[in-house]
Amino acid sequence: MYKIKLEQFEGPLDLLLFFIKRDELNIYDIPISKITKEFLEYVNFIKMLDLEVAGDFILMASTLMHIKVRMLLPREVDEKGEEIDPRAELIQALLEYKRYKEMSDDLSFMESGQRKISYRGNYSKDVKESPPEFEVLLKNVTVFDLAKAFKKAIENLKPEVFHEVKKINITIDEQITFIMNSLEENPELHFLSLVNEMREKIRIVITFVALLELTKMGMIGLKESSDFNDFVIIKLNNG
Amino acid sequence: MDNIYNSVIEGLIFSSDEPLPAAEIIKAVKGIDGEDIQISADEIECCVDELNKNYDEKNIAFQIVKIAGGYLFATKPEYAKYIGYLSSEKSKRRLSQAALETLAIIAYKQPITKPELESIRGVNSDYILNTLLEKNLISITGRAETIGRPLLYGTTDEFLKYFGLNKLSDLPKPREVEEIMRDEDFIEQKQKIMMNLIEETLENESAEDNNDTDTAE
Amino acid sequence: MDNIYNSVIEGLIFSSDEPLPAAEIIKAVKGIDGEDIQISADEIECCVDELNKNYDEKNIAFQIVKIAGGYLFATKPEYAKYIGYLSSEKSKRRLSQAALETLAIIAYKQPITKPELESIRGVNSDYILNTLLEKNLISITGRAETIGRPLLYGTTDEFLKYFGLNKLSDLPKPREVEEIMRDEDFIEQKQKIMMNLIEETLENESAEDNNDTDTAE
Repeated sequence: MYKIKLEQFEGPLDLLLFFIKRDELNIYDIPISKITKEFLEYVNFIKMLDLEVAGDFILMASTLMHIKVRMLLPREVDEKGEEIDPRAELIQALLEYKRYKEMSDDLSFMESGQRKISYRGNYSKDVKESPPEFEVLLKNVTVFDLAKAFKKAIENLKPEVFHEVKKINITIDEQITFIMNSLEENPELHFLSLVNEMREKIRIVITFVALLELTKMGMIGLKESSDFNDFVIIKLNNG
Repeated sequence: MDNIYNSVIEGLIFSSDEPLPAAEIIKAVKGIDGEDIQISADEIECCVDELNKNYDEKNIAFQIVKIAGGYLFATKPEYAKYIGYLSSEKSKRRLSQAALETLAIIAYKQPITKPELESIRGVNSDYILNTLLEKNLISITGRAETIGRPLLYGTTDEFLKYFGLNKLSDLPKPREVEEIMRDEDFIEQKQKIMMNLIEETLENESAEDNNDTDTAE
Repeated sequence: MDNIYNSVIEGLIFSSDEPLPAAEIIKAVKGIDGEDIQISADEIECCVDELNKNYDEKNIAFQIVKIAGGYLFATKPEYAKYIGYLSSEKSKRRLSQAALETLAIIAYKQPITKPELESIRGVNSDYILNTLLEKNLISITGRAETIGRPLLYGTTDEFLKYFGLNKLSDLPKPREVEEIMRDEDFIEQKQKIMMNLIEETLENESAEDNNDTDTAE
């Protein structure tokens, strides 16, 4: 087996194209058993490295095995009575993918060209005489712009200080249950009293995340407290 | 100094974000073509004068000006009114950006108070709120039960009509927005925000504890 | 259109920090000098060509490029190394293979849903979509009318600017599947396969011939 670097391939189709090119295979007549065998070896190899990436490869491996089995069976026929090659869909997918992979080379080339040019700096220093009359115009905005604006606004809350995040042993779900149970007893809860008993910082954090989840689900509402370091949690009925 | 550096100097000043000091130009030229290239601040000054003479002769709309920090390009003042016309158009657009952001927060968080809104936006929002009220895209829906009983804002039917929505629940779900944002970076940031909030709370608490102890003594 | 507008157009483009569409130039000119001024997009195009010719003759380090549907001043590539030496901007990382591949698919198939994209790429594409949204190279353009009404993605003006394109149709055309079949790689392979087959056949035939001769003798 060839030594293959994991990051070399963008996905299972990319890997198959590599096998096809390397072994000078005819894309219209892929030797399914041979390629499946090699593909599986590769999948076993990456499974050890990166489970998340492996998922897509495992899916393709099962497709290949399925094709392999169908190759052994009598050919199905389409409505015109012609034999269906079990590999047809795969071939189509490979060709389609190859088109765009080639185009990404064009884009890469254009990217290099663009990196050689710069746009003008310090526009802001230009002399401007601007009349100060404003008119709000929400021209051509869609609900998706609205959603995007919301996302951005929330993102702008990023703080500058960084902390290390340690492994979490309690779950948000547990804390959701905890909060809802607490609210059963007392429909208006102060955040600080809720977390009063908690000794580990991480438990408080998870509780806070759980609160946000519940707010998002509309199960609870949050409101200001007279103490600026605290806030009040209210049970809502529409949840 | 070779005359070929005229264009290099021109290009460097053009693309610099800040006024570009002669020392920086010298650094770039020597950095690329070698330390033994002869190029001085005076020569650069000469070269800039020559470039400007050139622009004048050709009636070009911009020139290089020397300000405290170095050289920079500027459009000649006679074109300011045209530029100003477009830039005021642009500030209108910026304003509508602010309006969009405010509207988005109100739509998703309603009913919401002005302090809540401002704490998310990080800026005073009086002007925008008034404009949106005027345009009838939002309205006052009541008062919060909290101290000071601040006004609550929500969106109007006009808002729904404006965005072609039948009802509020037709807005893209926060879950979908969440999905868009669910890159690792964001989750990490979110966790960091929480950590900070909690730490501040804890710090304040322990500070209070200490105070208590102090007075007790 | 009066020739004096050459410099106005030059000044306007020069002071704009984003590609300036001809319509904006017309708006500024009419906004300042009156609606009855005759000025068209074609005339502006001519004027820009003239300006660029001028810059070339004078060996000016920058020129006007037509990008993302507007005009923008940009340096000529030959000064890249000097400018790159000073600016950190250019040391920005290039897009990954995965990002380019995804952009290629979105650019040609837009508007496209995530499932469609993923079925072409054969891999989960959440992370890469987020990165591209972050970089503002793509945006959400609406919702498909299909089941689940998935979000649709398309490229942005920033995408055009990033790749130096004026409009989407300036992208190199994707080759048709039939063309890929005619791809040298594949032709070569096919020929080899044919050759092998022919050779095998010939070998077998001549082997048989020999056998025949043998038996004939």
